[in-house]
Amino acid sequence: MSASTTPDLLVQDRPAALRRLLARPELGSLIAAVAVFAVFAAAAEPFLRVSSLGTVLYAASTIGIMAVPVSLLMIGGEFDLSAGVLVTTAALTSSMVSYQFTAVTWVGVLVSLATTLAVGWFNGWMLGRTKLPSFIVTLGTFLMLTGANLGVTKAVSGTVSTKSIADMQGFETCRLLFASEVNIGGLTVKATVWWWLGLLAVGSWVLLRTRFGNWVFAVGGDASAARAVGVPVARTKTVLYLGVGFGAWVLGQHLLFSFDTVQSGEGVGNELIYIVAAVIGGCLITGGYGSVVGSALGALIFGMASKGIIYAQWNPDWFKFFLGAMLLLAALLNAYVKRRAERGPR
Amino acid sequence: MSASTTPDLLVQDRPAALRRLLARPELGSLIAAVAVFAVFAAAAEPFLRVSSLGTVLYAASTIGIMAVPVSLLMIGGEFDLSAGVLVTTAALTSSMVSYQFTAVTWVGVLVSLATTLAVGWFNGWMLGRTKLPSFIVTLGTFLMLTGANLGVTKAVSGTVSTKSIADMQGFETCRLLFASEVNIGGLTVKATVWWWLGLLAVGSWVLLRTRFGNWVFAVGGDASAARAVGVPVARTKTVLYLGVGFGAWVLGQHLLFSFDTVQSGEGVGNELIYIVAAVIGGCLITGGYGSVVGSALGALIFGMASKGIIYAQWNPDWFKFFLGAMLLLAALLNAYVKRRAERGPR
Amino acid sequence: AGCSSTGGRRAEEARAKAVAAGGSAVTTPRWKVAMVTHAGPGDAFWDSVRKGAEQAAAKDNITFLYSNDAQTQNQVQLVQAAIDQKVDGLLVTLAKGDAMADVLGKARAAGIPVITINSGQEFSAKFGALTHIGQDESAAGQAAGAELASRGRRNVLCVIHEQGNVGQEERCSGAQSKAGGSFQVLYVNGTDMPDARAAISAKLQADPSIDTVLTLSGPMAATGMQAVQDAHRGVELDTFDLGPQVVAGLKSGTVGFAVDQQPYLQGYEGVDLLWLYKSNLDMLGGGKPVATGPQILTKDNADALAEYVARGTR
Amino acid sequence: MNDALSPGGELLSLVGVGKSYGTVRALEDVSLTLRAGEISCVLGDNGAGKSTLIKIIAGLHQHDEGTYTVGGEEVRFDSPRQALDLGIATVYQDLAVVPLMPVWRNFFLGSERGMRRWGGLRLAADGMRATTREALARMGIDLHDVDRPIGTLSGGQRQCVAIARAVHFGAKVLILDEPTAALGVKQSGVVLKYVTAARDAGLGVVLITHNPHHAHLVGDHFTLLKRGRMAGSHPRAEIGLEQLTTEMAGGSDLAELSHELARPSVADPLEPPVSRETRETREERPQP
Amino acid sequence: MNDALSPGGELLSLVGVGKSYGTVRALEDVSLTLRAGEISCVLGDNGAGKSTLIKIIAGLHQHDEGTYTVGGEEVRFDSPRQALDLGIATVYQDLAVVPLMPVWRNFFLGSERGMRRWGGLRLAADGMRATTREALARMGIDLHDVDRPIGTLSGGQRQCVAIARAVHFGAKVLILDEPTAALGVKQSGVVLKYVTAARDAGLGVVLITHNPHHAHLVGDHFTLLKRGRMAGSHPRAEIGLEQLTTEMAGGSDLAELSHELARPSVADPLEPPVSRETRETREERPQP
Ligand SMILES: Nc1ncnc2c1ncn2[C@@H]1O[C@H](COP(=O)(O)OP(=O)(O)OP(=O)(O)O)[C@@H](O)[C@H]1O
Ligand SMILES: Nc1ncnc2c1ncn2[C@@H]1O[C@H](COP(=O)(O)OP(=O)(O)OP(=O)(O)O)[C@@H](O)[C@H]1O
Ligand SMILES: [Mg+2]
Ligand SMILES: [Mg+2]
Repeated sequence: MSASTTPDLLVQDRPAALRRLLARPELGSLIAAVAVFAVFAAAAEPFLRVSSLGTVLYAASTIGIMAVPVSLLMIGGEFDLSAGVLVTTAALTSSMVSYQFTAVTWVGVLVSLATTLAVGWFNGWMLGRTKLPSFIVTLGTFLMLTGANLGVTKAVSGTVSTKSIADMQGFETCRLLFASEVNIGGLTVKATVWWWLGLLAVGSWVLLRTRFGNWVFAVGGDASAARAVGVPVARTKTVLYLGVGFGAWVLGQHLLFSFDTVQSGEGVGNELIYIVAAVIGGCLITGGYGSVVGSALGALIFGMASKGIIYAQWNPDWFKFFLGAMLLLAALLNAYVKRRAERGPR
Repeated sequence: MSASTTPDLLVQDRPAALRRLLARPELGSLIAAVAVFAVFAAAAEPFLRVSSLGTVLYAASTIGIMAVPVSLLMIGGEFDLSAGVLVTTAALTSSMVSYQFTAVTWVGVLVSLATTLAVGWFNGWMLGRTKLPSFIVTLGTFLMLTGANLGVTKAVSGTVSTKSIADMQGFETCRLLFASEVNIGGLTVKATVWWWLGLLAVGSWVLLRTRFGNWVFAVGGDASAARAVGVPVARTKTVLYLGVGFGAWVLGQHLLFSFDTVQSGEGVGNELIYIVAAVIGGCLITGGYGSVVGSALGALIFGMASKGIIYAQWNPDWFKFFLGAMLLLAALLNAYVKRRAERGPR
Repeated sequence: AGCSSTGGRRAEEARAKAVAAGGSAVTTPRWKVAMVTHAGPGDAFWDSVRKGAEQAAAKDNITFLYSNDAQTQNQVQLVQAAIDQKVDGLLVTLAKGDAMADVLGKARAAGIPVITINSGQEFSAKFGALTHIGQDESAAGQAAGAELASRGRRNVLCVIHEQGNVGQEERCSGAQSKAGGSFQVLYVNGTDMPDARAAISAKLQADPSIDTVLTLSGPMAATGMQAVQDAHRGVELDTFDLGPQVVAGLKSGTVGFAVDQQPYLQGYEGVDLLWLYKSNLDMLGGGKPVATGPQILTKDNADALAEYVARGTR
Repeated sequence: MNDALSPGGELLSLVGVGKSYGTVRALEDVSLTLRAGEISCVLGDNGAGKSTLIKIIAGLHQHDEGTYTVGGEEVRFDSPRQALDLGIATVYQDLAVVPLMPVWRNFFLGSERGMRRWGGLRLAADGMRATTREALARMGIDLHDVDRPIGTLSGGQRQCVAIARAVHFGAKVLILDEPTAALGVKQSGVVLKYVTAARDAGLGVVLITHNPHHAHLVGDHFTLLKRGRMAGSHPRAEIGLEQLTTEMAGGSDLAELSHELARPSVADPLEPPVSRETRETREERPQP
Repeated sequence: MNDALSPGGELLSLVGVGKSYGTVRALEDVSLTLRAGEISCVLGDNGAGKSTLIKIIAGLHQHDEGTYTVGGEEVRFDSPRQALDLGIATVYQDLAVVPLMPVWRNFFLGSERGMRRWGGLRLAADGMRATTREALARMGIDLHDVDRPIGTLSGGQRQCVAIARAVHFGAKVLILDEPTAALGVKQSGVVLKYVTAARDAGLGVVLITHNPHHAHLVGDHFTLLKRGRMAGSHPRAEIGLEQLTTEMAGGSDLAELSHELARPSVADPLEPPVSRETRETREERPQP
C-alpha cells in the first residue's frame, strides 16, 4: 500500500551485475590461487624465477588438461575413477601400436584416440544402461584398465614398460604437437600449456554458451527434471565421458612423446587429483554447479602448492601434510569469499 | 463407483511383506555374494577348503571392520577419504606412545583411541563449521595425516617405521584382544572376524532400530528437510565420523599387534576399498539409502574376488582386470535383482 | 610408575649411549645438492639412502634437499624444480630410464653435475651422468636366483608389491633366470599389510608345492613371514633388502638369506662423490658404475648386522 | 452427444489405460479423449492417479495396458522428448525445474534457442533472458534478475516459470498438473486466462485441479478418477458447479463443511472416527 | 479492539521484522501477534514473503531486523529444533520430507518414540507405524504400507503426511504454509476441521493460504503482505469474504475474472499487455 513506488528501483542494475560477478563460482578459487601464490612468493625465493614459473605451469597443465573434462563431468553429476589410468592406456596404446606394426607414429596416435573414446563411451553406455552409480562403473573400468595395461604390455613387450619409439617415423612431428616447448623471454612453455588453454577455452565456451552446456548443468542438477523437459540425459553423460577420453588421449600422447617409453603401472591415483582440482575450483561433488575456469584455478593451486613446497625447501617428510593444509586453507578461503559475496555488499 | 469393494483387499498383506523383504537393500548383494562364491567354488578347487575360508574371511574382515562405519557415514551422506591412513595413524600412535614413554601397551592403545576419535571429531567439526564438501575436508585430513604419519614417525623414531614393541608389558593381552586367532574345526578365525561381526551387529541395530539411525537416513537423504524437522544435522554427522575413528582404531590395533611394527606409509588407497564395499553392498553414493549388512556383503565380495582369483591361479598379470570385472558383474547382478524385486511378483 | 614397562625407548637409550655427532670437517663453501628419487612415501629402503646422503652432507658442509615421487612425470618435474633452484649437484634415480633423458640434458646445460644412483645403470652414461652408484637389478635378481638354486629351492613364489614397477620385475625375472625350478609371481598391495598377508596365504594354500617365498623389500619380508606361519608348512622365506625383522629372521632361521644392495652406501657415496668431484674433480673408478650390491647375507652375518639395522643405516 | 461438443479434431486419446508401480496399481482401465480447442479437466481425490495419467500422456512413464494414440497413431513414448516433439508440453506437479540453474536457463531447458550466426550452436542468451523476463511479467511476476538460481524463488514463482514455459513451448497440447495450487488469486486468474486463450487458439488442454471453481470456470469436459479407476466422464453441459463440487468432495460439499466449521462442537474433532467413507478412499490395492 | 477478539494469552509476536536473502529484500517491517485459540491468516501474492515469515517463526531462518518474542521472551532460533522444543510445529511449503525414507520414519523424524524397555534407545517401530497409519487414515488417506518410501506417494498424500505430523506434534503453535494447496476437496475439508479443532484446543495457528474461501472460513485475523511489507491487518469482524478476495487479488476478483473468461474475446490473450498493475507486484528490490 505504501511501498508501491520505491525510488531506488532504478539503481538496482548495478548491485545485480556486481552480485552476478561476485557469485561466479570461480571468484573464490581465484582469490585462493592468488593467496597460495603470495605465500610461496614470500616463502621461497626460487619460486619467483621465470624458470620456476615454467615448471609450475607445466605441473598445473598436466593436471589441468584432465581437470577440464573431469570438471564438466562432475557438473554433469558423475565421477570418473578411470581417468588416471586411462591416460596411461592412451600412451601405451599409441606406443605399442606404432612399435608392433612398425607404423608411422600417427597411426598409433589415432588408434589411441579411438581407444580412449571407446573407453569413455563404454563408461557412459554402462551408466545409461545399467543405472549403476558412476562410482561403481568407473571403478570397474579403472581396475580393468589397470589390469589390462599391465597384462597387455607384458604380453606384447615382455616387460612392464614399452620399447622406445623415438626412432620411428612421425615421432618428431608428434613430439612437436604434444611435447614441444617454446621459450618466451626465458619462460619455457610446454605444449601441454597450450593444450590446456585450448581445452579450457573450448570447455568453458561449451558449458556457458551452448545448448549442450545447458544440458550439462541440468543433468547434474536434477537428472529427472532434465529428462522431464526433454533433455537426452544418457546421451549428454556419454558425451561428457567421451570428453574425458579425449583429455586422457592428449595427456597420454604428451607422456609418450616427451618420455619415449611408458611404464604400464602409472597413472593410478591421479584421477583423484583431477577431481580435487575440479572441487577446489568450485565444482559441487553432487553435480549441477561449477565452472571449467575454476577447475583450471584448482589445477594451478594444486600445481603451485605441490611445487612451491619443494621450492620453499620445507621438510620433505611433511610434504603431504603441507599440501593437505594448503588445499584445505585454499578451500576455506574459497568458501569464505563465496559466502561473503553472496551475502551482498552491505 | 464400481471399485468400492475389492475382494482381494484381504490378501494384500503377503505381497507387501514379501516386497518389503525383496526391497531390502542387501538382497541384491547377498545374491551377488553367492554368485561370486559359486564362480570360485567352480573355478578353484582350493577355494572350498576350510583353511581357505579362514583366509578369505580374514581378508574380508579387515575391509569389513572399516566398511561398517564408512557405510553408515555414506548413508549419512558424507565421504571419508582419510579412513585409510587413519588406520595407520592409529597403529603408529599406539606403538610410538607405548615405546617412547616405555608404558604398558594399553596406555598407547587408549591414547590411540583418543587420537582417532579426535581426528573423526575434527572431520565432523570442519564439515559443520565450514560447510565445505566432505570430499575436500577429508581429503585435507587425508593428506595431512599421510604427512604427519611420516613426519612424526621420522622425528620420533628416526626411521620410517616404528620399533618393535613385542617385548613390552601388556603386548600379549593386547594381542589376544586384537590379533589372536581361534581354531574352530580346522577353520582359523582371526580376532578381526569377531570385531567385524560385533561392529556389524551394533551398526545395523543402531541404523535400523534407534532414533540415531533414523537421523542418519534423514541427514543423508535430505539434510535441509532433516534440519527443518529438528534433527541435529551437524551433530549426527560428527558422531558418524567418530564411528569411523573407532573403526580405524580397532583395525589399527590389529595391524600393530599382529605385525609388531608399522610402516608409516601404509593405508593409502584403502579408503576407496571401504567405499567400494559399502557401494557394492547397496549404499547410495549420494546418501540416504543403504545398509550395514550390505557393506559386510560388499566386503565379503571384495575379499572373495581378490583372493579367489589367486586360488583360481588365473594369470596374475591380469589380476586387477579380473577383479574389476568381478566387481562390475557383482554390481550388475545386484542392480538386476533389485530391479526385479521392485517390479514385484508378477 | 604403574605404567612403566620393559623394553622401549629407555632400553634403546641404555643400549646405545650416544652416537658421536661429527660436525663438518671441510672448508669448502656450502654447496647445495638435491636428490630426486622415484620412491613412494615412507619406504624404509629409501630412508636408508637418505640417511647415508644426509650423513655425508653433514660431513661435507652440504645443504641436502630431498624429494621423491613414484610417477614418472612428477619425478621429472621434481628434477626440473631442483634445476630451477640452481643446485650445485644432482643425485637422480633412473628407474624410468628414457623418461629422464630430456631433463638431465637440461641439468647438463645448466652446468649441474649429475650422479645417478640405485637403478638405471644402463642409461647413466648415455644421459651424461658422472657415474652411477647402485646395483643392477637384474644382476641382483640373478644372484638371488643362483643362491636359490644352490639351496635347492624348487618352487619359488616371487612377491611383487608394486604392480608395474620395473625394478621389481627385473629382480623377479633375474631370479627366475637362475633359479632353475618352477617360478611364479604374485602381485600384492604393498600399502595394505593384512591384505598382502592374506594374498600370500591364499597363494600358498592354492599351490601346496611352493617351497620358497621371495619378497622384494624388508617390510614385505616381515609380512611374508606371517603368511608363511599361517600356512603351517615348511616354506622358506628369502628376501631382497634388510630390515629389523629380516635380521631377526636371519638370526632365528625363518629367513634363509637376504640380498642386500647397501642403500646407505648409495646415498652416502652419491653425496660424497659429488663433493669430491666439485672440490677436487675426483671421480671414483674413472666414471665406471660403482656397484653397491648384490651382497648375500645369511645367518652368519645376522649378529653383526643387528645393531646397524636397528639404527636404520643398513 | 460428445460430437456436438467437440470443436475440433481428436488430438490424442487413451483407451483402457492401466499402470502399476511395482505392486501399487495406480491406474486401471482409464479412457480419455482430447480434441483441439477443448479443455479437459481431470478431477479426483489425492492419490487417485491423476498425475500418473498425465505422466503417461507426457511420456514420462509408460502405460502397462491399453492404447495411447496421438493424432490417430498409436504411440509408446520412451522419453518426454518424443511427446515434446509432437507438440505436447507439460507442467508437472513436482515441477521439473533444476534448482541450482538460473531462471532463464530453466525456462529454455530442453528447447534452447541458438544464434543463427553461430549455426545455432551458440545460445542466444540475451534474447532468452528477455523472453523469460517478459513471459514472467505477463503472469504478474516481475523478476528483474533472471540469472538467479530458480531454487531461490518462492513456490508460486517457480510454478509460474513452469507454466510460462509450457505455454511458451506448447504447440498442440498443453498439460497442466495442478497449475494453480501454489498461486495467488491474481496469478491463478492469469493462468486460467492463458488456458482459455490456448483453447481459443486451437490447442487441446488437459487440466488437473482440486479447485471446483476453477475447473467449472474453464472446463469443457470432466473426467473423474477414483482410486485409479474412472468414476465418471461428463461434458460441461451435463454437470453444474454444485454437482461437480459434490462429486469432487466424494459426497460432502464445502457448504456443508462451512456449516460444520461454524459450530465447532464436535465431540473430539482431533480424532474424527475413521468412517466407512474414508475407508473407501484407500488408494492402494495389491494386484490380483 | 483487538483485545475483544483475543480468546487467550499472547503466544508469540513479531515486531518490525525484516529479512534479506543476499540483495533480495524479502521482508521489511512486518509485525504479527498470535494468541492462544486464534487462527491468524497470512495472505499475499506470490513472492510476497509469506513463507519467509513463517520460516523465521519456525526457526529455519533468522530475522535481520526487529524482534521476535515467544511467550514474552525474545528469541533468536539457531535451528528449528529450538522452535519445536517450544511447541511450535510447522508444515513447510516445500514439505521437508526425506524422499527415500519410509513414510512412518518421516512421520516421526526428529520426534522419535523410544521403547521404555530399552531405556528409550530402541525405536518403538510397530507403535510408530500404527500411529502413522491412523493419523493418515483420519485424513482420508488409507495407506496400508507405511514402509513405502515417502517419495513414491502422490503430491497430496505427502502433504497429508506433513500436516498429520505437525498436528500430531504441535503443542502450542501450529504453522501451516499453504497446507491445502495440493489437497482434494475432501482432504482440504479435513485439514480445515483440524485447524479449527486445534484452535478450540487452545493452540495458536498461523495459516497461509491462497484460497480466500478457506481463509475466510476459519481465520480470526488476517495479515496481508505485499512485496515484503505489511499491506493490511484486519480482525475477522472487519472484513468480509468479498473484500478479502478483492484484497488478495490485488483489486480484481474472481467474479470479474469469471465474467472475463466467459467471453473469450480478448485481442491477443496469449500476450496480455504488461499493465502498470503487474509492474507493481515486482517482488525484488535491491536494498538501499
Ligand atoms: N533462498 C532464497 N534466496 C534468495 N531469495 C529468496 C530465497 N527464498 C525466497 N526468496 C525471495 O524472497 C521473496 C519472498 O519469498 P517467499 O518464499 O517468502 O514468498 P511467498 O510469499 O511464500 O510466495 P509463494 O506464495 O509463491 O509461496 C521472493 O522474492 C523470493 O524470490
Ligand atoms: N513412483 C511411484 N512409486 C510407487 N507408487 C507411486 C509412485 N507414484 C505414485 N504412486 C502411487 O500411485 C497412486 C497415484 O498417484 P498419483 O501421483 O497419480 O496421484 P494424484 O491423483 O496425482 O494425487 P494428488 O492429487 O495427491 O497429486 C498413489 O497411490 C501413489 O501413492
Ligand atoms: Mg498429483
Ligand atoms: Mg511460499
